[in-house]
Amino acid sequence: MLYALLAEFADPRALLDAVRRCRERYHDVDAYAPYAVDGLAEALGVRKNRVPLVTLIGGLVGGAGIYFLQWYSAVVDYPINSGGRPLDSWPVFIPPTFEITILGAALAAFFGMLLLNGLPKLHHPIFNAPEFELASRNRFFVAIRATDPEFDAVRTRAFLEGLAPIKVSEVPL
Amino acid sequence: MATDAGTLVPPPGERYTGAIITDKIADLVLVRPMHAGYYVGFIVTAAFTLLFIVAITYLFTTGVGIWGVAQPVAWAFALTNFVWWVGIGHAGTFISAFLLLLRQHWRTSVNRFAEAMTIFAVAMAGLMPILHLGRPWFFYWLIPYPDVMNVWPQWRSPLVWDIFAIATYIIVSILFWYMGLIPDLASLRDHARTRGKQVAYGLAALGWRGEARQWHRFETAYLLMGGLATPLVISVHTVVSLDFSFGLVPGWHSTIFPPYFVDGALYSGFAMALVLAVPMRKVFRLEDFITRDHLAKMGTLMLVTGLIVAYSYMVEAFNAYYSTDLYEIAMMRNRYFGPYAPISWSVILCNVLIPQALWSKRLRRNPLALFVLGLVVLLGMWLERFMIIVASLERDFLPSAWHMFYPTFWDLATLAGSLGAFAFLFLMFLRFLPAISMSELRKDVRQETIRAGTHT
Amino acid sequence: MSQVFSPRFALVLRIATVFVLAGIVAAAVVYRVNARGDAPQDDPIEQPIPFSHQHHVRDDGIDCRYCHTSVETSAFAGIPPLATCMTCHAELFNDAPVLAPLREAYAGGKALEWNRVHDLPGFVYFDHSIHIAKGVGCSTCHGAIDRMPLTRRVASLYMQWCLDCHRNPEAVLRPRDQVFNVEWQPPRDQKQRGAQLRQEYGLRSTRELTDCSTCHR
Amino acid sequence: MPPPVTEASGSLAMRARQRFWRSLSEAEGIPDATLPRPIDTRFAPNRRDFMKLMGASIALAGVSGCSHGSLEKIVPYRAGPAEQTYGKPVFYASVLPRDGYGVGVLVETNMGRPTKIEGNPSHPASLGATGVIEQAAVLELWDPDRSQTVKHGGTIATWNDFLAALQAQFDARAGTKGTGLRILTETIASPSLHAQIQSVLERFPRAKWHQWQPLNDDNLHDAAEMVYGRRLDTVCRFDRARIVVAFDGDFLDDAPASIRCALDFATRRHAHAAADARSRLYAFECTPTLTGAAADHRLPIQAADVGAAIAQLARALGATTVDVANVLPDAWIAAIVADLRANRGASIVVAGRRQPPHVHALAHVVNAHLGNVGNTIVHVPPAADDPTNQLASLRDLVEAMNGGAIDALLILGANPVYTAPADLAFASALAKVPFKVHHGLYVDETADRCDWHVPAAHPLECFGDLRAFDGTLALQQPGIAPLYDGKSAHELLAALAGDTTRGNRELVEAYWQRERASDFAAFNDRALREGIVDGSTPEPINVALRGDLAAVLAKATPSQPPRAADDIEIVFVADPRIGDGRHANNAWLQELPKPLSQLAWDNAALIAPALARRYGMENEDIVEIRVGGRRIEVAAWLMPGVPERSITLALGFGRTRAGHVGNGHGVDAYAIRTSDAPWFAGGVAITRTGRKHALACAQTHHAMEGRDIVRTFTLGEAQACTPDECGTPRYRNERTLYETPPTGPYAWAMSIDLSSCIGCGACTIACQAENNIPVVGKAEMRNGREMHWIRVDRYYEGDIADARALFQPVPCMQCEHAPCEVVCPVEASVHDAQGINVQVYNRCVGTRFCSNNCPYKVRRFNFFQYTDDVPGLDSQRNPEVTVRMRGVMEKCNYCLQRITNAKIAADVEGRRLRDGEVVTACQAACPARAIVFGDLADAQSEVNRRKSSPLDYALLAELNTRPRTTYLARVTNPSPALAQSTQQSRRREAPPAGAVDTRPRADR
Repeated sequence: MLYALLAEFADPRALLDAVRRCRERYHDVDAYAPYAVDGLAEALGVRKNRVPLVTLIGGLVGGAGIYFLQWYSAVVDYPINSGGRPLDSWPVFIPPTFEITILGAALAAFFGMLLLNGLPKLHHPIFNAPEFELASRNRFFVAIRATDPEFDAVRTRAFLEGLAPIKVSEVPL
Repeated sequence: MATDAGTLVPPPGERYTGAIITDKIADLVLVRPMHAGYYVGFIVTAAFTLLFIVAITYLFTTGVGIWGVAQPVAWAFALTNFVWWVGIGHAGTFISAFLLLLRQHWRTSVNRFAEAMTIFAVAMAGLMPILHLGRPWFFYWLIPYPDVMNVWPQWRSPLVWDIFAIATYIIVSILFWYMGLIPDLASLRDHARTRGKQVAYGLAALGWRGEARQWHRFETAYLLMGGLATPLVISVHTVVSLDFSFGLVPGWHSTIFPPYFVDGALYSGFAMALVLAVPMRKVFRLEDFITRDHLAKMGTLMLVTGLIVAYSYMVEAFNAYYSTDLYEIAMMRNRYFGPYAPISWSVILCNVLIPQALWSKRLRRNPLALFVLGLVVLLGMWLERFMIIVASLERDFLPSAWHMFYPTFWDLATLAGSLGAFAFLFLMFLRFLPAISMSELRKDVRQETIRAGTHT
Repeated sequence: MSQVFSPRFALVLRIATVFVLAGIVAAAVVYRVNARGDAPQDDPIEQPIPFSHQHHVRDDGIDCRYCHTSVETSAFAGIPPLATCMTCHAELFNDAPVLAPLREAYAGGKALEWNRVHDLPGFVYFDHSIHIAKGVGCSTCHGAIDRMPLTRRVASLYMQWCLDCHRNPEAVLRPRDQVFNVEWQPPRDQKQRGAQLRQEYGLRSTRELTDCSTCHR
Repeated sequence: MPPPVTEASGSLAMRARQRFWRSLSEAEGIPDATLPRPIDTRFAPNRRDFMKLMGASIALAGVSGCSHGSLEKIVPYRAGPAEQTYGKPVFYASVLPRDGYGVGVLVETNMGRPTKIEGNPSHPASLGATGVIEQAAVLELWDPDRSQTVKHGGTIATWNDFLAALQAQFDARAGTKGTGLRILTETIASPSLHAQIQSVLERFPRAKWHQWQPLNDDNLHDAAEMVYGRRLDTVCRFDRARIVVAFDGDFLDDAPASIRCALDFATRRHAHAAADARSRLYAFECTPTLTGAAADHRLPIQAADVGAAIAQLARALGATTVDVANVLPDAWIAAIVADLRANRGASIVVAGRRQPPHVHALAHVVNAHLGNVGNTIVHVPPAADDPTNQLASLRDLVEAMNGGAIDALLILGANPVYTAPADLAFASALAKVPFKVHHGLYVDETADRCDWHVPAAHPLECFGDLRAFDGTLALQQPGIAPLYDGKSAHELLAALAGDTTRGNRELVEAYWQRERASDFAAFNDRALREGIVDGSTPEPINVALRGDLAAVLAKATPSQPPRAADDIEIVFVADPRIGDGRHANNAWLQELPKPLSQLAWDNAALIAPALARRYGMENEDIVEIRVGGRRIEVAAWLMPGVPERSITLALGFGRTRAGHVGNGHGVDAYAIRTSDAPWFAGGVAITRTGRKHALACAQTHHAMEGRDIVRTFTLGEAQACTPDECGTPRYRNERTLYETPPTGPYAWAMSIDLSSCIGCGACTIACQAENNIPVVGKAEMRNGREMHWIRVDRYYEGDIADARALFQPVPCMQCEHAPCEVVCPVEASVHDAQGINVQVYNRCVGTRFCSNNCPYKVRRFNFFQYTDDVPGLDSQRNPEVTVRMRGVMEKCNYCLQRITNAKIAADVEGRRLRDGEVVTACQAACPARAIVFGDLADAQSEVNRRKSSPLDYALLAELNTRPRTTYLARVTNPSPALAQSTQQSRRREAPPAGAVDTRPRADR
């Protein structure tokens, strides 16, 4: 049973061309690179990216939360006269609020990125691909998954061969 | 600073490719052709780490009285170390986050180890305020949680702000650092030859596949983290400076502290970065990656921050006299002519006079000189914190309370120990993690080759 | 390249992590809930003589103040001198083996050492007299002492337990004549009555009642 | 005032401030007091010091003592004691000895443990106040170093063994009528004890009774004999005196009556005292004392010149014709004579016990001449029984011992081996006595050399009776049964008289039953309740000057022998803390800084800066002092106000058998004190040894650096000034960003009157006793870690030659805008509704930020577990105050426990607290009534009255901390005639405003 067919390239430009070509016929296409190749996502037709939104929410929640906690504990829960200052000394609530805003945003950004990327995922079929370790070194890969309606082991392979890759290999499931 | 500066200098006859970079850096961790210097350093730092542990144990069993702190100087070494270590942390974040936003590509060679430096420095810093407590086992009372006493932290206290600032800082630094590591960990996983390493790095890599979408989200998140870390780093030392300017002790009660402290922090941070980089590139033969350009750039940054520090000193003195406040003036005289005058003048020497040598381009490109200057500035900055904290406390409002501070053996042991522990952690880092970001470097060399039009 | 981790391993790891995290959170919540003022009652504390408040209070109908003489005048309610016990036990059960320690101590032998049931830390200064004077009844803190064959603590004595009352005394204030009535139950309109009594007794403001200096010195 | 200290201002306070000179180092090149070389504060090396910290109390239930889990035991009484309620303190009226004379006290006992001493308002020597000695007595009671068993030849024995041995002695000498039996006691002012001595002497007619205590009244009694032909006591009524001239007379500190003297003196010194009632004090003294510090005019003169000085005055007044060289400036004489003549019958001329009889005689003559006798001076029969010349008495004894004429000697209380003049060589003489018995609180130097030692019962442990300085009688009753095998002097003497059956109580009561056969029960009950035997105050006696007085005087007055220009004299003084050394083992007294030198744990040779310069000496230099062929080595300490050719050395140190606390501190001055010159001797040679001895000094800087700290005004200035000039102007307190937080029904506040404060330190030690404040030991003091909640700062003013000391007690100011609170991260330092800045020990984590941010530096930190566990001492603790553990901050809280308990009592009764119902420990002890505490919310309260004075000012008001504790400026009353000259001398020292070089010399 196949997971996908994988074409290997030595050069990001070749990769980009290949991806564009694949996209013309297939939908379930993906690409793998040792670093973030500019324009690759666009070439794959990736539009929306939720990371910034998640980060914003994280920041707001953190900031609002800590400010409320400060106000509640100092004014409502246990009002105590400290140095004759007003109970609701909002200016002094700002530093923690700022810090926790940042913290919330950072946590959101980090874990948001992981979850949206489906990580951690220690086992993945793509790792079955021969020479895939090069994907984290210097090689670039295009994969057409078997789940694609247009997918056909023979024709798709021929199509990939047509893209002048270093080689095409099958990725077992 | 030219954006494309800091280009790699490949060995004659070959050209750096992603492959070479990956192998060269990954092998440092996977194959480990360890240099004798490394083992020497390992043993020495381990010894000092042990001293640190002993000092802390004795402190906890006996009390802060083992230090020289007393009335009126109730804060001394611990707080000095704290401010100093936090400061050192700042350079790392500055390089990795601030320069990232400014698209300073030369940062890619140095950001990884600079971030490690930040984390370990902030860890040391974070310890100090806990150590200096009279009852350290109750430190968590500074953290808000619904306890059975129904009592909360006192939000007006800068020490509470510290907890938040430092905690946030160390967490964000670790996340930022770890995020940058994930693709490299994947590389290590893929290049590891033994099962054990595969599993270890495999777990750490969280199953990174280098998928296009993953890279896409990764880059956004990384950039956002940079954007968050930059204001954070400013805020952290601002809060630290408020520990002092919030008080009314003459010599503390000053509005220039935040910018003054932040800049001083970067100053000492770049110094530490140089002190670490110079031997590291030698021992691990990374001269091609961390080039003299890189060193020169950090040297320049050090010079700039140093000049701002010098300016702050002048402003401080000017303000004291301009205020015509009796106590401020007395404090300033006491600082430069009182019992601690030698310290204050050494500060001027180390932080203002000697670093002027950096005006010379030749010196800026001379690793050894930079290393030495780095040490000088580190010393100077520590003394500066000591001067601000101790010399101000020693003589405040009522002469009847004036009393000198003298350090004890355990004061020094704690400082030396923290240095040892810091260095120890750093060596561990070099041994188990890639000291330079491979993925970013791959991208850089690629783009350079493109620019050079020599790609195939 | 080959898989580093088997699918099963990956799955197990995932589940394990979730469980650990959930466990930590659960533990914290459980702890906090148990730390509430009306925490589950402690077991009775071992005593040299199995003294029964139930018998003395409920069956014999002895007033609290008969033994705890200084409860109205002093911080310390007072532990009865052996002579007080002997007023009855010279005659009653004067050969009961359980009372041997009492007789021995009274005869001048080994002293009788009760174990403290309500043991506040040294930095907390509780004063019985003021609570009695302001209409806080015995059973409010000591519970249904008349139903305790062996004496036990019914309150956690946590600071927040004290604060619950100091923040809202209306909930427990009773008419002075009911203070020593261990059977007293708050009436349905306790809220208004409490407020009334608070006025009448001239209780300090909640602000003052929750000052640190009220209990700590 | 104060204008922000920044502006140069012509206001009074500014001028007042400018008078203060800069640090001694500036003025005269005296190094600031020890900038200590670091002492390694590691715990282990300090262990020995920590063993000394018995003054430090033990943690029964310290802050750590959250004893959940471990079971606490409650042990019921067998039958409850009648007079006490559980958990409530009981006060017993009793009397404590001070140089042998009685001071009435109230002993506070908690569950049977004496924990605190208060003064007895109805006792003439106390009037409710106490001195440091009385306050510290309770620590002495619990001192584990006290002798605990009878000892024979150093080994443990029993009382019966002793009685047997005694009997054996009698048998051996049956029929000798006590030939060779001698009894040595200290001053005895106790009828019952005296009666017992008499009965012993009746049983053994040939036995003899000797007296010796180093601080005795020989000179006074001899003078009385010289002038009036009989030995009698002279009582000075300072409350009636408008002019006081003291010739080396430290009546405020160095006399059995000093507490009462201070009280009386203060009535005419308060800042609010009416101008015409205000007294003026001239002091001529050979060593800096509290009296000198309180004086309006002080002139340092050598001890040897005091006689000439008073003679000069007497002559100028025409009171006598004794002719000796003049030593005082004519201007001074003129001014004093004018003042005295203008205040006939309302003045006092007083001399100190240091001065020889003829000086006192001249004082008597002058007082008589001025018609003071009967008004400000009252003569009463001697309070002491048989007030013989103790020095002579001791000399007889020693001669007899050396002559081998003595075969049995009983020493009651005295420690002659340590205190006897060196030339008498008491120890070697003692060795010749076959049977020697010592009776005392400690196994001291004398006990060491006696065959038998009998532990004495502490005054707080036994019955008895004592006469006060004025003869008023009071009964002594125990606060607790003897802790150890202690016996009262009564029991010992009874045994000697052959009565071994009756105990201390029976003996004393038996005596009074004889005396008051008619109404004993009523008498005893009343006397014990009141604390005095009313009607026992003796009638003043009218005595006439002897006819041949002039001749006697002429004979007695030595014609001033010519002295070499640079002849240096040494002056022996009683240590202001541990007296003649009997209190050397009392950690509270040892650690209490001496009022002027601010030294603790040591004595030092106090030398004038000028002299030091001449010999190139600095602080802590060990110098060798040789006088009359004897020598000692002692650390030097530079003191302004010491006459240039005089050295002051305190007695009582260098103990070898005092106990863990007292041993080895300081140097034994008795070693060079001889019977022919017991108080001062000329012909002293000093040389530097080149070695140093570390001294612990509580204050390392002496000058106010031109800062507005202690405000002083002359009477004239004070009358002229308005609040805005002298006090803290009101407008300064109105401005604020914040609405003032709601206050509760009470608003506590304190006012400290710097005019009446004499700087004695009673407040500090009373606070220590009340609040379980630990002792830290010498090493920690040098590190600047003393724990006193209220310290008495001492600054210097005026010309270095006669530097004037200014005292300022500094407790927590209880700021309304407390800087310490806003920086505490855990709400351990917060404000309560009654305006107290409370420190919640159990919440404190010890960041010490509060201390850094406290401009008054009144916060104290437990750097170690100072409250060390020393068995026995825990019993002294005040159960109403938390015992602090290591790592927490502590400080004054206006005796919160007293406020709270009083409030609860009032609330139970459903009433409001009355003014004066709550009295803080420092206020209660203060012999000068300088401290007043009360409720600002009560418009009628005394504290409000004081704060309405134009002289009321807040310390460092410009910081707008709004202290609840404020000060009344110090008002002096200089003689118009002399004021001018002194003003000049001060102006010379005025610093350029603001520009102050704060460098101590050591740092240059």
